[in-house]
Amino acid sequence: MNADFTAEELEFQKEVHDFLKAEFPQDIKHKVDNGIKLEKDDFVRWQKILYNKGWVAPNWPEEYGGTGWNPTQKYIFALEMGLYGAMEPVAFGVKMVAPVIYTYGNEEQKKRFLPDILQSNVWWCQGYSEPNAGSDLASLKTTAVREGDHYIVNGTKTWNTLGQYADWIFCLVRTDNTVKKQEGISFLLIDMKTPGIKVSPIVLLDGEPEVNEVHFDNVKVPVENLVGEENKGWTYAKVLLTHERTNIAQVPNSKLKLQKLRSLAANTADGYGGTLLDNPVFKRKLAEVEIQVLALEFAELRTLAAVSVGKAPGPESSILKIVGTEATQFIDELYMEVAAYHSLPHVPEQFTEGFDGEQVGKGSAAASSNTYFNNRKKSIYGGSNEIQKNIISKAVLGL
Amino acid sequence: MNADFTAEELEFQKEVHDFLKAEFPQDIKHKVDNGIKLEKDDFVRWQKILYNKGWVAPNWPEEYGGTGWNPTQKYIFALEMGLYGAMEPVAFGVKMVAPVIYTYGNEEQKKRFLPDILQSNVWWCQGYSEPNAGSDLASLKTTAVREGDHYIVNGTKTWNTLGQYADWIFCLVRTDNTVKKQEGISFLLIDMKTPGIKVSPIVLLDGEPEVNEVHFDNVKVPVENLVGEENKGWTYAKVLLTHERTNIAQVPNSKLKLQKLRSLAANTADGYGGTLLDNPVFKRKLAEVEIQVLALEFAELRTLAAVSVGKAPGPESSILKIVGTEATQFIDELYMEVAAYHSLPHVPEQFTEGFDGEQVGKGSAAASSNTYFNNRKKSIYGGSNEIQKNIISKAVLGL
Amino acid sequence: MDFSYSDEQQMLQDSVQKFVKGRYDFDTRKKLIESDRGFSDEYWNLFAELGWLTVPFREEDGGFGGSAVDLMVVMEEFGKGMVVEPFLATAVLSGSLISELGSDAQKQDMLGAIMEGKLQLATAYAEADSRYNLASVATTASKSGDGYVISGDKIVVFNGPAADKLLVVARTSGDKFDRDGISVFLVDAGAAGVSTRAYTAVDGHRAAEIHLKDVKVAADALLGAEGKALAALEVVIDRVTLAVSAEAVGALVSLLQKTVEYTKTRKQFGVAIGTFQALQHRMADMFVECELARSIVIMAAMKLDSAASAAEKTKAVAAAKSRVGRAMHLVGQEAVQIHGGIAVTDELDVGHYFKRVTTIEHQFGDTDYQTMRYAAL
Amino acid sequence: MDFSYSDEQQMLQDSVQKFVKGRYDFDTRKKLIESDRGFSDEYWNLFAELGWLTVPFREEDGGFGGSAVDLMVVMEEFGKGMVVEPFLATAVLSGSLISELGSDAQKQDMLGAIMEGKLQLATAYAEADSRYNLASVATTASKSGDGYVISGDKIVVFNGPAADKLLVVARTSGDKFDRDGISVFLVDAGAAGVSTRAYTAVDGHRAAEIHLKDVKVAADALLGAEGKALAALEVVIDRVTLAVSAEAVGALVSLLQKTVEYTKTRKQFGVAIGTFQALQHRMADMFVECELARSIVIMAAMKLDSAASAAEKTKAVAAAKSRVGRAMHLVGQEAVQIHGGIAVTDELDVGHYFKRVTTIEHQFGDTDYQTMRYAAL
Repeated sequence: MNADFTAEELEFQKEVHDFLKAEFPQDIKHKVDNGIKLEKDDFVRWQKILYNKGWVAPNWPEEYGGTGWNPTQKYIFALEMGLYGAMEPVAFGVKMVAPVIYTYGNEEQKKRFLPDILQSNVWWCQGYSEPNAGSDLASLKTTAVREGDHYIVNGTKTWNTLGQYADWIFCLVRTDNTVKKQEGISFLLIDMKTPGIKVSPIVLLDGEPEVNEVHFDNVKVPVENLVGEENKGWTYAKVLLTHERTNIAQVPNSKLKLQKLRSLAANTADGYGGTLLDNPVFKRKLAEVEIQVLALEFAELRTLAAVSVGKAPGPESSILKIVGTEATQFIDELYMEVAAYHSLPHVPEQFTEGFDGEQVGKGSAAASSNTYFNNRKKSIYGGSNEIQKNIISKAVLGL
Repeated sequence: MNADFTAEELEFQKEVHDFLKAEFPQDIKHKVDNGIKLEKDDFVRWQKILYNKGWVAPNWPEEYGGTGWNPTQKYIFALEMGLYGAMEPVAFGVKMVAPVIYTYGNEEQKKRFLPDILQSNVWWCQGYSEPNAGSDLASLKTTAVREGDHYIVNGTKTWNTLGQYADWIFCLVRTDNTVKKQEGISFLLIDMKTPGIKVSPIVLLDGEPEVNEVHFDNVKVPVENLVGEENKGWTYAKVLLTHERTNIAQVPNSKLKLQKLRSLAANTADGYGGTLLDNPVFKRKLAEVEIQVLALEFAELRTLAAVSVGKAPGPESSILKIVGTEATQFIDELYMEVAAYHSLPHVPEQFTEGFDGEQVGKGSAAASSNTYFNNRKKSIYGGSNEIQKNIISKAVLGL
Repeated sequence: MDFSYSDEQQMLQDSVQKFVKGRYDFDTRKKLIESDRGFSDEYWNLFAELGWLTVPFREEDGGFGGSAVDLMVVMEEFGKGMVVEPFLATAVLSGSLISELGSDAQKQDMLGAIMEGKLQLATAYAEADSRYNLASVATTASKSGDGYVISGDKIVVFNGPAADKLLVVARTSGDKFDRDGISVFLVDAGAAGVSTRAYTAVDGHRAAEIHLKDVKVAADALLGAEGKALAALEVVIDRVTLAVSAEAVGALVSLLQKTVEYTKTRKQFGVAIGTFQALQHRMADMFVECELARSIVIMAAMKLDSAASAAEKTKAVAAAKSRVGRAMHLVGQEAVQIHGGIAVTDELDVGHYFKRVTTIEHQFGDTDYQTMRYAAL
Repeated sequence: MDFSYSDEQQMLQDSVQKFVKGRYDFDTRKKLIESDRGFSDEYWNLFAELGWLTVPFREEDGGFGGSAVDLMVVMEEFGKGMVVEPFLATAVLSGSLISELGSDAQKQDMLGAIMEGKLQLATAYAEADSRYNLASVATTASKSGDGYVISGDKIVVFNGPAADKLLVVARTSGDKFDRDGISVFLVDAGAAGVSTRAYTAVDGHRAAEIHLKDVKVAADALLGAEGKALAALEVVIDRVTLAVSAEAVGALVSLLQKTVEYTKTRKQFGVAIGTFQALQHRMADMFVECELARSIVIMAAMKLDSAASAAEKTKAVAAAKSRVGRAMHLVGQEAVQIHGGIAVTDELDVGHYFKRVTTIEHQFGDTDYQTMRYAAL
């Protein structure tokens, strides 16, 4: 056992850091540092820079554009990106649909879709969640009926994050009603411009239309857009959900937030002539979550190490989801606690580009409550934390 | 709504306090204040003093020796007793078997048993728990088979607290195996001197034989010792378990422990020249549990007030059990935290009367760990806190 | 000791309950929040008519009685409906401050108008760096001729946008944290030098940042003796803290109820999720928190109405807000989590209760602050 | 980075594991605890034979290597068996102190004897009022002729009853809390003026209060430079803290495993209680705590073996003990609660694991202490 980086690893770390310093656009960094809302173009522009460097998709096989890094390099890359505040590429293309396409798709599909995902020429959104399904994904009701060379798709998908920008959607659809629910599902790729698709925004607690419902009304989808075999979609979806789990612990992000929080607390008056960082009760909570993130980081490293010696990421990775979201949510709480009264104004427009009105509150304090409200979703989506506990108790503890 | 005591109530409070000051034996008070183990005689002696005052059993009907107090008076009495450190009479006679006898027993039984319970001439222990039954009380296996004028009892009872002192035991026994489990149970009173009874101590985590197993091997019990009707025992047991709940919140006791804890912390070095009470992190925890006990006190008062206007103590009283035991256990933890290294020696003999060896640790610090270990039972017995949550979710929330 | 409501209190409760149930459904509230005014003047007039605006005031001032228990009764019901009318800002906070500090003339001038629903008020006490310390006042009021000149910036002034008059806490002498030297002034919302940055707070209530630049007020704008306002302000903020704690109890009970109902109908894996024992136990925990919260608010209300000392009263309020804070945290988060995705959308009421209790958590001192305040007393 | 054990570490783990599984069942341990000596000399000799007593020591001192990861490997397995042999007191704590501070002669004199199992030691550092501050030393050592005279009282000296020699922390100069002026002396357990009040601690380990009254020692009883021992003592206590944290991980894993197994067989209301979802989720929480505890102990062990600064190492140990403390609290209490009544009796091993982890919780700094220590660094 050895925690120190090798000379090569240290060099790689420096390379990543230097790249970020040189290439992560200043204007995007300004937005990230000041809590200003990112636009579609910010994501696309940054991903194209990553693409030029060849660093979009560390987890893809090299033949499709992966980096060929070992787990330590991947960890270093994610850490440096997170600590610098550089966004990961949007997950729906790179992390979700792509692994399904390069694992189960045909050559034609690989050629047609993977390069555009890598270069962010096409924006993807997810189509596995449905209203009333919740964590019981397999109970989905959207149907696809084969008619000649097409499937006719009807139904509604929901929680389509950033679906308003999407060019394509990957969908789990029911192609057989007569078998048990997991066995009649297929995996379809659908062009969002196809007639019969309607996107309606869902406003979240923070007032933002971050997610959408996508309605399908007799949407004609060419049969060549089916990935793999008909009725095998559930198997593919499980792969997708496993890939969704990489970096689910969000350690680099939490570390950056904790650094900022500590300096914020050191600059926040306690109302009695000191700062909040002088307050032992606050300090203790901050230390507690810092320690939690440290434990989580090593839990993740252990998982990566196990994967690197050929073990599949087991149900133990449910821990990363549970603790990662708990840590994020607790950090959000502490931001609100630091902001105190300043957390109460709801003035989202001041966190959009070009706002030139009178600022309310100090810095991004007024954003803390909306971040807190919005991030309550983290313990709900991606398999709720309750589902993760079911997985642990069944698959790990054998209960 | 009015929190102030009336003049009469204040006078009553003074009367109780003066009585305790005058009559609670000095030597017993010395033991209580110094954490020295109480012997059977201490309980008997003190109960006889209470008996002479007529204050043994505030909850009994007046005709059998109750005090006729209203809920506020009962609350004041319990509060003053608890704050003074005076023990309640041992529950098994006064609180458990007696209500069953005066509610369901015949005149003969009332005359035969109640006066001795009141005067503590006879020491009772419980016989409802069985090995492997746990919170599923009704699954009991001890049998009583009618043969002429007797029942022949066979089986094992457990968790018989202070059963080593007991003269009599009240038992739930199975008299019918052919019906569903709640319907074949009877309520028997058994003289512990009857041949075939064997008491074997169970040593608890603190090293003390506080509880016992009681084995019945063809024990002959006269039929006249059956309370109420055969096979109706479960109904009576439920009454008993309800009565067990009075003062289950243990508020006066917790208040006294918190007072002592606060002064202990003020006199405990923090190792840096201050005291533990100067430590904000400790202070916060202490305040938190003080506030919890305060909330609990008013939850109990609200329950008492509801009872006084004729409402039965509902399943809401499960709250009192859950929160009462949580508070007690948390206070125990804080005692250990204050004691730190001093909590580690296990020297029980120094907490018995007449110990004249070299004292280990300061005051009763070395008792803190054993109290902590022993009191883990509180969230387990009397219907575990999990059972209480089942009750709340079923009976209150309708889930 | 007596835990029952008086007949008047029972009637008051029934009347508010009936209003909230019948006329304050979630859609109605949503429309009010989105309206220009941010609340309903019609309802405000109704509150006046039904006498609710008299609740915070003593009988000698023409009020209902002014007991903390009365206030608790109203606020708990308001909590169930997430009522956004500025009862707290105008009647409880500003009204009580006038009632505590005002001269007979000032009271006559304003209390009647409040109770008749004709006067909207807001109290500007918090500042950017004050956090929860009421004595941390950087806004200054200097003598100038017969009157005063006030300068400073106030944050998160609830009902600031609709207020006809502002009660501004300013320092007439002493250094930033001194207990002495704090005064309260009545300032017309439209006075020269007052600028208001209005916004909607996260809980849907209207608030404002208020900037005062050389605002001139006459001598009679001073409420109470110069420099001696802090003790009264503290008493009033304690009363307001009790009021929002009671409001929180109403919101918490609603959150619990809605969560329980939802789990009875919402199915997953073929069964109602309310049959899952893990959720049942968590809802049982929520119930315990709700009951303890209610119990300690009753304790604090009774204590405020009792003959207890000022310190005991403050301690009781700190205890109540501390425990209610904990309850808001647990019950709020659990209600959202158990509902799942639907609860983080704007369309379900649960998220809005959650936002309201989270706001209360951070108003007038958060849970840690209140716990340490209790510990220090 | 590398998370795998070396071949030597793997062999070490296998060997300790085999011993614990095969020769250290609960009944065996019970008999040892109840024996006069309180542990097994036979096993102690076996530890020596198998080379385990060399684990804490550097190769140049004739040891296995002395890495923190090695120590972690052994202690985690010991934790699973609740081993009561004084490995920690003699080899890790006292041995490391000699290794850090001792002269070549002293090391030669004692390290070999420790590794051969021929020398029992105990370190007397804690005092009645010191709590967790190692610099809070009231015991004095005054120069007298060529040697020193030591007086003072030490509490909770683990292995005190069996120790041949004591390592006594005493003050040779300075005031009570000064970092300077702290020295460590070797004192024969039977020396004149030493009195030992032996007892069994709550976890079954033997300990003692040790009173020193004008105990004379020669000049060569001093370990290291006079008055300069604190830094080394802190390093050693950090190492010991890591060791008990690893031991705790072993105990926690056992508690979880036993709880899970118990719930699979224990029936209530006609079904195995392990089918109750509320308990399943709580056991999942226990699993999460165990994994985080193990992860952070690995982090701290790796950090101690790395090129990191002294402050970083201390911070890593504080973090580990803090988080493991939390795990011990939760997992210990839950294991008892889920087992029910049987777990509060002396007859089941679960209660004894609980007592051991509770002891560790309070040794070398409790959870709050470690958390604040981390925060201060």
